[in-house]
Amino acid sequence: MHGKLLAIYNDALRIRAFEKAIGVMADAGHVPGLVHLCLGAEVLQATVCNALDSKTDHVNGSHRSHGIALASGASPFKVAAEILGREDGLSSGLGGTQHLFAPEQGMASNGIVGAQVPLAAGAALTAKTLGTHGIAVCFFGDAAANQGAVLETMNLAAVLSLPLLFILENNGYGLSTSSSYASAGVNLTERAKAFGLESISLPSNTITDQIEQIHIAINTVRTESRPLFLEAPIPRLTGHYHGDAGNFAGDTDTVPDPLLLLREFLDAQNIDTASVKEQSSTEMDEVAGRALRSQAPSPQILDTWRSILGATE
Amino acid sequence: MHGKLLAIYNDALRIRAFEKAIGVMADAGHVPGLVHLCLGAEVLQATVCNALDSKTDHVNGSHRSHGIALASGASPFKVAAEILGREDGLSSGLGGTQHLFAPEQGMASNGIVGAQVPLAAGAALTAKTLGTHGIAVCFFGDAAANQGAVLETMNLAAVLSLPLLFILENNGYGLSTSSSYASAGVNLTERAKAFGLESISLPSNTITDQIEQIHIAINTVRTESRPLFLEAPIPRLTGHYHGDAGNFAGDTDTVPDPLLLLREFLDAQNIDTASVKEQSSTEMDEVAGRALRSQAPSPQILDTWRSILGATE
Amino acid sequence: MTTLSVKQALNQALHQLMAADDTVIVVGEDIVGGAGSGSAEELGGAFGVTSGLAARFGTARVIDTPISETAFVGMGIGAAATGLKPIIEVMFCDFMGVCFDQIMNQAAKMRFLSADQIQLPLVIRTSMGAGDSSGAMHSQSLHGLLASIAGLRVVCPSNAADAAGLLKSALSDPNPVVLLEHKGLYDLETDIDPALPAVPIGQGKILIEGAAVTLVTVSAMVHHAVKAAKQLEKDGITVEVIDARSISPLDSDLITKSVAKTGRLLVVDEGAAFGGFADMVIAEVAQKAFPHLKAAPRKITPPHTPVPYAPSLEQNWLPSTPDIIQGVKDLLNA
Amino acid sequence: MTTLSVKQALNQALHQLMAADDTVIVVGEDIVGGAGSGSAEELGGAFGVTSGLAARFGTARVIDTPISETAFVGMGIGAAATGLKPIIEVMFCDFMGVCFDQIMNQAAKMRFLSADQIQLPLVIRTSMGAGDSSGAMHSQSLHGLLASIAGLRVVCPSNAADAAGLLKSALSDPNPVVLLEHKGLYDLETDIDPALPAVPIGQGKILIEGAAVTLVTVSAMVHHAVKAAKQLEKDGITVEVIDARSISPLDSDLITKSVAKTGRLLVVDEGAAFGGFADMVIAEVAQKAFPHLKAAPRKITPPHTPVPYAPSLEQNWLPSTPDIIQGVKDLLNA
Ligand SMILES: Cc1ncc(C[n+]2csc(CCOP(=O)(O)OP(=O)(O)O)c2C)c(N)n1
Ligand SMILES: Cc1ncc(C[n+]2csc(CCOP(=O)(O)OP(=O)(O)O)c2C)c(N)n1
Ligand SMILES: [Mg+2]
Ligand SMILES: [Mg+2]
Repeated sequence: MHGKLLAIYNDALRIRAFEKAIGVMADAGHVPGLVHLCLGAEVLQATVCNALDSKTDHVNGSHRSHGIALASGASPFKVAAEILGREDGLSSGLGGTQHLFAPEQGMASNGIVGAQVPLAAGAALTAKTLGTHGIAVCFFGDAAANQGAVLETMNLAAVLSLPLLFILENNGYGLSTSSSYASAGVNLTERAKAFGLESISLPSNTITDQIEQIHIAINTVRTESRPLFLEAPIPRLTGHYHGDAGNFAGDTDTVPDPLLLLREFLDAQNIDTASVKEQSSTEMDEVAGRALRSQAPSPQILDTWRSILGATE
Repeated sequence: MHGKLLAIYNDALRIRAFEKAIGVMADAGHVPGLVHLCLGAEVLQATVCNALDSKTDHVNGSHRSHGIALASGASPFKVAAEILGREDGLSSGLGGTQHLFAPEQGMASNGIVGAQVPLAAGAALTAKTLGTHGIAVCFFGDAAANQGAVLETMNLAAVLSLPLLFILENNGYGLSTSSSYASAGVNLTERAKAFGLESISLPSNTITDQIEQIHIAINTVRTESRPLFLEAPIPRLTGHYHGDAGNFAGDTDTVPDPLLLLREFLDAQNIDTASVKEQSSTEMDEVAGRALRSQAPSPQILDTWRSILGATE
Repeated sequence: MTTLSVKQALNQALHQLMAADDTVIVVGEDIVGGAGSGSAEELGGAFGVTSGLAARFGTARVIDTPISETAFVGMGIGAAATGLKPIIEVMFCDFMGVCFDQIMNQAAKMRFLSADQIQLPLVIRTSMGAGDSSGAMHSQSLHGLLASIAGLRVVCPSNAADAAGLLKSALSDPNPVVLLEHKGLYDLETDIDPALPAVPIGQGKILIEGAAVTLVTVSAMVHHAVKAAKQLEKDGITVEVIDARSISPLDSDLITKSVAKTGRLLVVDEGAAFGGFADMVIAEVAQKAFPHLKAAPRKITPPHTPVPYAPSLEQNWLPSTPDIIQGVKDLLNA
Repeated sequence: MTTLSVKQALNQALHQLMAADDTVIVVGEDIVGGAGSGSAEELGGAFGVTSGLAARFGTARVIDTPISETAFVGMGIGAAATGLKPIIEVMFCDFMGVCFDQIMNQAAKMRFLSADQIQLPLVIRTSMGAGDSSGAMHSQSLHGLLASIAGLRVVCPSNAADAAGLLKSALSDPNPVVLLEHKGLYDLETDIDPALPAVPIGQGKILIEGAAVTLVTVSAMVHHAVKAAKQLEKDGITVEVIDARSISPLDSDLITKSVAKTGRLLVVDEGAAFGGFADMVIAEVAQKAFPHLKAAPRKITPPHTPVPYAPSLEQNWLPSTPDIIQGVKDLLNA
């Protein structure tokens, strides 16, 4: 178990270092549009993706999915290059920060709030139909939980008994709007239950319990081939997007930084974490530098796409 | 109370007589498309609409809304003429059976499953904003309850505390598909509760209790200016549309015909119902005859609409 | 040769496709029918196109859904992206409004956004068209609107052979394809090759050769156009009738070559009067065959209004054979 | 005269409209901002257009919503049908996919289906356009697609005066109007009449008179077109630049009259390459001004692909001033 925890910590740290590097590049004007960093969600994303098998499993994330891409095993260099809009990016710069596609790692993300959730149901259906014992996972935010796409899919997944794990990344906010305003009802876990889903809300402060619960959930979805809903409270350590006014960030008092909690736990077990930290930031600084040196994609690829998709030419 | 019950019985009987007359005309080939009759829902629709005030209140129904139109006070002749596609129809034959618009009676219906529900939220918002003490009511089916439009609106109505009464007409089927298959979770009332709505499931066999509960619900929405959800089990006394194979009708053993129950109750009170029955079928046969004699709308109105809506002419 | 209706041809093609490849699944509302009702009888979809599939291939591959188009169309896209070949039925194309994000933003863009890492062997089957008093929300013809979305393929068969053949091509196309089946054609029978050979997407077909006017049309309007052309022939006017079959990609070559010959273009369509298929073809010809045009290109479409319900209005709203005959004559006098 | 950006002009027009009529409400995501956060600070929408409205008119009339576009757009339609004048913000037009049924089937058809018993004083404000690396789902230009739907009015202002003026006309129009605000223009400042007079829907505007070519365009492309025309003037080529402003209804008269004068048409648009605004205008001109055309009409649009993210690609994807200059020259040499 300690090995697993260290691996998760390592992955989570790498994500944080990656996001920090992206932030630095954004501040320097290298990121062409707005980026939504996943600071605060790293441990969750690392824990989940670590437990998946990219040969059979699929993950679909929201606009805030850099961490999921990395944790799924996509090359940080390619992810960074995609975010920068460079030729070496996952999609040669066609997609960008919100549209990360790493099918070999079974990972994709989405720019439309909630739209990834039905897509994940499709991945679950594939696994079920082909009998791969694979599962699908979708990550979505607390605000996405009010989209028809998400609500319909909860029902559909239950009806078809799809091996689909719903993961609600509850950071308390959608853009500037608090979840306490936008979502009626006792809470979103109870809402999911009402769709016939087994639904679990992670405890917010015992990091090892959280990780264990996640492992159990994944195992249940896989072995019982049915959907399950998991609500994970996570802090929003930055604003909605990197560099926004940031007045609507979440409250780290009620939801402490999971990465900190995990480090404290490892420290208490006398497990060395300093070197891992060192390594991850060195790695990500190098990655960022390399991504920055990647070329802009040549406009010629537009000609290729024009001829692939063209309607009249 | 007995006077009220008799009025409801009267309205419900008129609806049934109307629907039967439509069925007869359809069998004779006079109804141009498919019609969805509301046989089994008459008492519910009559009870609700009877308790509304068309000056301030609004009702939005589904594809199965003939009864709602009548109970709201729309002219049966105009409704029948609309269903037949005649000039004297509510919309001169532009709309048809699924698109009944009687704004003076505060009533409208819809061809897209679930789409009427957000529209009703708008009527509720108008009442609230203008301070009319009006309420809005939306009727929708058990299958509609799985549409994003309906699910989103439950949350929105709760968030904005709209005076909106959700009425789930649960006849156990959507087209050929049983609700037990299509809707996961314990039941749809529990699902509505999870959106923060006070939610009531009507008892299925005590008709006077049902009626009273409906009155209480309407009163609550009005006086407390907040949404409420009411699930009404109703039998599907015909198939999905008039004349379909009908093998997927509901089960009248579990949900008896409310009109029968109401008549039995009135009979037990020694209230004369025979004459009312006589009257309603006489009225509706006359209405049907008159509607049949109404002219086809003149194609010239298309020219008017072409110039109203035209994009380039 | 055998005689099949459009509905039968589609049904047989579905049987063939499912039999040939275990990864083909069919998903939609009531496409099995009677789910949870305890009835053993299958409905086979609102129009009966999917009948018999569940009995043969099982409900694990022929899947009835709740009325949740966003969820199940999205599920189809996600399944196509991960190894299945889904054929999704949206009962009426009018209902695409409720799942339009999945069509416009997800299905249409995934191949591009993934830089071709993901291709979508996905077909969305749906019905279209007016003429049966189904009203404004069950009668639309959205082929033009869909074709304006980059990344989608859009086809509109006018007969049994094309319906089955285009369905087959659609499922092996790397792009998501929307197959629009006209409600008014489901029972139309024609003689066809029982093997139901694939019909390539992007190829129109000259149904009647002619010299005076090029008439481009699709779907149910094809039959009015053919009737009109036959009538006009009696008056010595020969019309070249082209069934475009595919809206996107459009067989621009075939059309412009024909116009190069005739010098005159009439487009007949029951889709949008403004910005629909008719405008697409006219714009294409105006740009590519301008030197050949002897007169202004014309279109015959319904007025720019929703579809009216009353039969008297709906029939008037729809282009008719006499309208087309008149249109051709006007064009020749222009 | 005063100097205002598009964003400021819209904001002031909203203030005026809300002050003048208590039935005007504004609804959307984060349009107040900070709901439930305990923060007194207003965001005023993702682009700041609605800032200050809640402070002045209260949150009963300036309403933040959950991310439920179907529910709140539908709510706006229902409110318009029953006595309010709602202005609904859909943050990006790309998100209209998720609420497209309410736009295509409900808003667009209600007036017709009720036989004019119901009119909809409803405005849907949304943003459009590429150029800021927002990616394929936050950069579309859907004006053509929307205009192809009968029953909708669609306008695309290119400057502050038109933005405010069209918003005012839109709210008093009996039809639902979609106002597409280009993201790249929000901060563009121009001198305008501080009264922000209404601008009629359906009227284009000649920005530059010219004799050689009629150039029709809208929204952000207007500015490229004007630049191109000014450059071309140096070479002695005068281009008549028309800002169509309104997509539906289209000011067909203005355009065809101009083509009657110049004999040449170039449409510049960042919307769909196929079946978009450009094809609409070309088809219209081909039909109505054919005898005046001296050369094939042309269009300059992006390729028929989703919007790419990388700046190097996106800039290339978008029509540019040099593209337009070249387009005019090609047209003159044709
Ligand atoms: C359908 C749709 N509506 C609105 C948006 C704009 N938007 C992007 S992210 C976001 C907030 C999402 O909040 P949440 O789901 O809680 O995720 P978080 O950002 O907190 O991770 C909004 C409103 C969008 N992309 N898609
Ligand atoms: C969005 C959408 N999907 C599908 C349909 C086709 N359809 C019309 S009614 C219906 C069944 C509706 O069932 P329910 O909501 O239970 O109402 P009921 O017919 O039982 O009154 C279906 C599938 C539609 N009109 N709209
Ligand atoms: Mg959130
Ligand atoms: Mg039902």
